[in-house]
Amino acid sequence: MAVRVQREDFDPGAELDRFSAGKTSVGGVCLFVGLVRDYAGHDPASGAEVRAMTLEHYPGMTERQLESIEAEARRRWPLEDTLIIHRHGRLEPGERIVLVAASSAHRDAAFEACRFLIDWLKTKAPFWKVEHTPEGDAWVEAKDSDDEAAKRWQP
Amino acid sequence: MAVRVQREDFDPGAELDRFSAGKTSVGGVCLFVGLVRDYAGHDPASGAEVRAMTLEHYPGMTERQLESIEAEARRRWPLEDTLIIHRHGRLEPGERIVLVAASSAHRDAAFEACRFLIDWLKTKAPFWKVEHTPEGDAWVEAKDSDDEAAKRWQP
Amino acid sequence: MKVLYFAWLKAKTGIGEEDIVPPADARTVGALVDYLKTRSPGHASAFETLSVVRVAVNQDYAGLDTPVKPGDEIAFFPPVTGG
Amino acid sequence: MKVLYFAWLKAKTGIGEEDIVPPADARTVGALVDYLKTRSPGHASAFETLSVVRVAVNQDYAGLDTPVKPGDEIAFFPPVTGG
Repeated sequence: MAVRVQREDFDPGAELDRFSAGKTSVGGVCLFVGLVRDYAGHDPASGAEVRAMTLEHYPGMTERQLESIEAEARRRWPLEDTLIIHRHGRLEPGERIVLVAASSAHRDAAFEACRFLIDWLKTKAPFWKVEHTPEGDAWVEAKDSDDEAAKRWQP
Repeated sequence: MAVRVQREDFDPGAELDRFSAGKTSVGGVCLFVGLVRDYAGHDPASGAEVRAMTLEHYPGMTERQLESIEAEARRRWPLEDTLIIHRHGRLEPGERIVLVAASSAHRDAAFEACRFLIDWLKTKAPFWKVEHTPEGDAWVEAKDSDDEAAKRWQP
Repeated sequence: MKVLYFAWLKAKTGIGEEDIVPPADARTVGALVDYLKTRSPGHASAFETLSVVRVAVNQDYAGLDTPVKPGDEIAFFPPVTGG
Repeated sequence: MKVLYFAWLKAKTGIGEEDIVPPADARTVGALVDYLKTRSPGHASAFETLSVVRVAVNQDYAGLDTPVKPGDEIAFFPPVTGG
């Protein structure tokens, strides 16, 4: 159970190994890694070219929110372990932004919890992206689809 | 897009890196790793102690089935890449058995496809587990819950 | 009272963080916003459309009715876009 | 015709793979199974409960009605338990 908010990159393989190392009751680990795309919006054909983005966050509240999201996942599913890593600062296309992972005796719980972590993070964790495009900088707008995804998890 | 059936272990981190390397249109990668548990059945309290297991498979048909499962996932979701690795032979508790992964521009498709890959693999790929316990060897029986999980994906 | 601004609210106010002493009757987030809007044209512009402004009081999500008091940390920011 | 057995069907028949020449009228999987059961007590035991036996013809899943012919590869095995 851990939350890390950091500027530096992380190593998903090493994190995954740490999850399973020495734990013989874990049946499955589900892991999601989010990456920077090189276009704005949903559609590469219409979206502006993204040369880089900068992620701003609210130090203190961000960690609190991520810890609360993680705790909620562990209340809802029988998990062996959970992990959230989120970067801030300037990132270029192809770079890792976020990792969420959940391990459990059974794959159902691992998948559901992993999905829950990223869905809730996207609507609750105080991060904001500004995209650097040839036309200038633009703050990314929150997506209705993220709100919809998060709603599925309302108690 | 790749399928590997092998006796040797694999490196999830290296596989994950290969997924995203140089691909700036991937927004997310979902990966699931299945591991050997040290107890038989669903419940650690009632299940026999598993000291090891041996995975038998049907060389030729196994690869065919995995390729067909992978192709089906790529028909159903807009995926950037997919990967299935499944081991055979003798494995001890804590060892990796299987890896499935899917990458896409958006997390929805990556999660759904990854779940589909493991659900279909569990009911369609010709692998059989025999568990080595202090009471002797026992062939693992197919689980109704796996059939139920696979049914969700029937067209 | 510490007030923080993030993302485009920081750009519009031109301020990341300010220590203020609001009027004694500003006892809710809503009343505080009414006061903050008077501090500069940038503040007024930042709070022009409240439907796209989120607020946290002492690092927990809050609403316009949430009480505020001296010593609190109040943060204003747009809907989040991390992940 | 090549016949393969996996998992406990292999244990019960005592055979992993056998080349057989079934009777000319064994033109479906079902008819082939009827013949195979006569080959040994182990075969008879392996095919005792057909509801827990799966079959593939030339590495594709098949049923009792699926036609078989000389040169085919027929495999019998329990429901799969990989992953």
